[in-house]
Amino acid sequence: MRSEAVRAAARRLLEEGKVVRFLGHAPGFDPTSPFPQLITRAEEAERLVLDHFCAPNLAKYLLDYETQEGVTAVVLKGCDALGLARLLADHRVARDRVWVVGLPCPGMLDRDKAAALLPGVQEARAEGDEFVLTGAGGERRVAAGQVLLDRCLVCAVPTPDDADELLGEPVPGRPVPREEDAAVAALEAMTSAERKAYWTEQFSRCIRCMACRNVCPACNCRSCCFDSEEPRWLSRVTDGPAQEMFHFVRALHVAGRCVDCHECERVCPMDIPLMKLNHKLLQDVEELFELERAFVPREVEPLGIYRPDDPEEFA
Amino acid sequence: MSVAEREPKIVGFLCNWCSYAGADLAGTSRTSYPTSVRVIRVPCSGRVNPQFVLRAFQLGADGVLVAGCHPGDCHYSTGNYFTRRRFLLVKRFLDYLGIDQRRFRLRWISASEGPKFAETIREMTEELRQLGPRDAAAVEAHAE
Amino acid sequence: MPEAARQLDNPLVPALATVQAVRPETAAGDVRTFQVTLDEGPVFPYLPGQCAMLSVLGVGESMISITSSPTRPDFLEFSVKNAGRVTGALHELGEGARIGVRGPYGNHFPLELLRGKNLVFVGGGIGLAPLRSLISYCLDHRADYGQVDIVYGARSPVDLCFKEDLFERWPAVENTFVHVTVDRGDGSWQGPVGFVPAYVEQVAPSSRDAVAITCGPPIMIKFVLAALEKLGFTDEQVVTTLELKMQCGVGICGRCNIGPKYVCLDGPVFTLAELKKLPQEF
Amino acid sequence: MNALAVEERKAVRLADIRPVLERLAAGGKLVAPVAEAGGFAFRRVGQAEKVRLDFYNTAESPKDLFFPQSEVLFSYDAAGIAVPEPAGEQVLLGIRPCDLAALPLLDRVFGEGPFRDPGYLARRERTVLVAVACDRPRASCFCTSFGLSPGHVAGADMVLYPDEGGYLVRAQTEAGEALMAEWPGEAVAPGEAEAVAARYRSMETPLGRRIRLEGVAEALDGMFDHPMWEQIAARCLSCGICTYTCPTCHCFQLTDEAKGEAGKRVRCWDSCMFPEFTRMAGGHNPRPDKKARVRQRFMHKLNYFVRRWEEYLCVGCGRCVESCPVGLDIAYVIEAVQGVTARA
Repeated sequence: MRSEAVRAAARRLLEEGKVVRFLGHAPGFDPTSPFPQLITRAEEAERLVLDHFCAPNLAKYLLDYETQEGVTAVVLKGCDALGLARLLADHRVARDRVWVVGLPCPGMLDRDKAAALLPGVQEARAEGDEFVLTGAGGERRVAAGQVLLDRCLVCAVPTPDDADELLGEPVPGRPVPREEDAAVAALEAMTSAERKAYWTEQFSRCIRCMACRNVCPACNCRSCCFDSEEPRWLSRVTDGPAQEMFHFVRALHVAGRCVDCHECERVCPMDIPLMKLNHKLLQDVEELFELERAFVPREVEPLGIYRPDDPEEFA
Repeated sequence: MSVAEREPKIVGFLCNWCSYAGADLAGTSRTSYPTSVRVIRVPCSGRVNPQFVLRAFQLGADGVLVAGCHPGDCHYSTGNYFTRRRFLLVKRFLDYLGIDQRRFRLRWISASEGPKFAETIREMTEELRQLGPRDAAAVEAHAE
Repeated sequence: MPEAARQLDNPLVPALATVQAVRPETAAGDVRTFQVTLDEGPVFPYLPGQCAMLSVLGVGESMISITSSPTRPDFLEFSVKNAGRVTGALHELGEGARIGVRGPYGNHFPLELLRGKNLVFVGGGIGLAPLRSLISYCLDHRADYGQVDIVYGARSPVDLCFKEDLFERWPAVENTFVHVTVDRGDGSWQGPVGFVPAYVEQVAPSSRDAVAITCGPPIMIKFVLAALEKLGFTDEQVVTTLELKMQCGVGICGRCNIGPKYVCLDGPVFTLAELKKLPQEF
Repeated sequence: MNALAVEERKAVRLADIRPVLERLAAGGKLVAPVAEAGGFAFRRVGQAEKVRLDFYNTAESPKDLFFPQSEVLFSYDAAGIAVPEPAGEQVLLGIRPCDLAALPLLDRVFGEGPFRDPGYLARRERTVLVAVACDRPRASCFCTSFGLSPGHVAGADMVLYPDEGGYLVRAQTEAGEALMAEWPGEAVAPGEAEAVAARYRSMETPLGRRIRLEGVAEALDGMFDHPMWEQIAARCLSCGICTYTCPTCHCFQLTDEAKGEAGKRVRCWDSCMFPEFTRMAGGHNPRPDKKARVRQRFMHKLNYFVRRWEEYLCVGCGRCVESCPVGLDIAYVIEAVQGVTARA
């Protein structure tokens, strides 16, 4: 898709000495599973790719270089850029130490969906509102809606607004009704006992691998309460109350700070619908505190301020 | 002991300046209230991180009370406004996860409101007794 | 499939034990020695250098070196520095307290290598604890060894451990010399002041027919090894013990390996020659 | 023990496997693959219709059935210590060749070292293993690199071979034969059963992904300080997906859960990928960065374990490859090692 463009950008930036390292994507064991790739020399640029399977958000890797010299270039999609904005707002990354190579993103494909539509899929190209999948099983033309990641179906900010350079023309957002609000509403329509049963079942699958936390741009604390030995907030025991505590507290810790990037849900190996937790909190923050839905981190966090006339429900 | 007879356990996070003094007043004025509450004194209700509440539930509390000065009366001027914001979310989120909202309360109790403290504990205890243990199966397993 | 598992005891389950006595070891109060007996049966057989897992039930376990000597088999002694969750909880315990013990774990000091040799012990801080087991053992078999030099240091006089041994018991044994230093003195300290590595060079024990055994904080060990090398000790003549985080004690849980060697199984005692063959990851 | 060769064991053909599944499920001891949000998982099943034999490899390996993620080692109170009763019997249906090959590796760890784990051994002993020959390998699979194959079923009590729209079922042990005793189905001649088994043994994984393992452990002896680790680790998220989904990883933590005077000690999975895994009480951490931790994981699997047990601690199931959110792929690491030796 934009592989040549990203290689050219990496070569140029590294040759000119504008940056000392470049974070992009490289082909994985199969082309639908690229991995994050760090390069430091212009001649390594050949390794990079940028295609419709480059879903991983590279923003959080910037924390690995916070104490190292030099500017880091990073390839960011619109959603990834929100992650960077989060890190900037939290003062974890300095803007002048990052060079953002922005990708106006036409949407990333869900490799499971793609593989279900065309077993052995190796490549995808966009044609209008469709994607053409090719692979060992031949070629198949599918509607974008069938194969994009869920998050891309409702993406409002496909183009990073804070990029130092863009790989292509800006892409407009998709004005799609917010299906996740409906998902939250469906849960709210259940009885309390049904919700309890629903979440107990979901959380029971959790293996506590911490991938959701580790990939989350809002979970950027230098040390995390879940790792603390003294006091020990949470042991590794995976019984019901511990799972509930883990997911409740993690969601609450990013309440008002979640950038809606869906990375937690993408990385979860057990497919726990984590965004249903985050979306509930996003909605409540907006309704309770009369805030507009924001797609970039706010200057002051919703839970870092108050209004004397906030709703009074406690007597 | 059967589940029905079990005295509910409430963990109460009380702010040092108002609610703890209120609880103290209830004691010194010999107002009687159930012995179901275990009090943890905090400098301000704003100190109460939601994870304290969840940790209490995880360790087997049937109900959690957070109590602080009335909005506008905070010893630190504004701490309890933050508390209110935070727990508006927590309250809804508890419900969203299917944890009965009646198991959690945030109350504004001033130093002079000893009777209100006693009444809060009475009310909560009664309600929790009717609700039964948070997770009956888990309680039984623990009792074994 | 291996034979019937039913009859096996789980080695991860500790035996109950009782604290018979607690002795504050340092004037600073951060090290205590616990004298322990098992509730059922006699103390398990062990050799100097081995460790055991101590449990404070409800808090957790910690691997502690055995500081008593197998030549005195009535009880086990553990000297514990208050450094974390479990050791902090141990410090809260008094006489009669119930704890759990499992072990012994790890290898032991190479007694065959030491027999007939002059011995140079170099210890720092709580690092004297495992050495104390070996020193007591050797002094209880005094005829088997040549001259014994014990070089020991602590940060300050209030941090000195095992003062009764250092100043009364050990110097009273024939051909046994104790040299004590502190990093910083205080008003009452009359002895030498200086770091252990420099003091070892000053004491200058002969490397002829000698083996040096050292234990202490990693940074001290590093410089002591250099000092010993200057004094002519070869890598085979230097023995040290390592400490890494351990949970199982039986080479499975995955924490304490240095390359393919597990400190809890193949260690904690290594000669310098053995250590140099391992990846430098400890 | 009646030591019949596998060739002489009973084999039958089942055109319809449902009645057998129903019988097993009714016994209350059946663990089998079921469909869950986004994938498959081994779960205890009460209703036969939930069993999905058309599954592809589960997100989690079945090691949890033998080495549970959280296992109470003992409970204690004022009276003393009590060890829980050993586990009851179970029938694990649907275990794949890769996961089956992982069990002997865990047997070594938990049963053949200085430490013998009675809980693990009891669960192993009381589990009847009904393997299914693998007719749905995924793109990430590379079991053939480890000398396995979709038909490598050593260690199973009984094997289901998908064949001719139904199953050819073959007992491999006495326990398997006992379980099969009352099953319907027409008996199959030994030669026919062996032919089907041989066909599966010779199958390749779909991408034909085959990694050369010769010399990898030896090469790694000298690669502890190789710059390769820095490169590989740069993309690691420090999460535990790879180790938790792995059928062979077995690191654990012991943790105490106290409630007043009583409590329990629980053994929980832990992961060498977590930063605090080796951090000591005083703060010293011998594996302080991603490089050290990533290196530990791969060195353990490809070198340290080989040095101790003369086998690789990997069976090519592909789970870590499939689930790693950033494509940190053990096969890629093996190829990188081979690349280094080729250049040298």
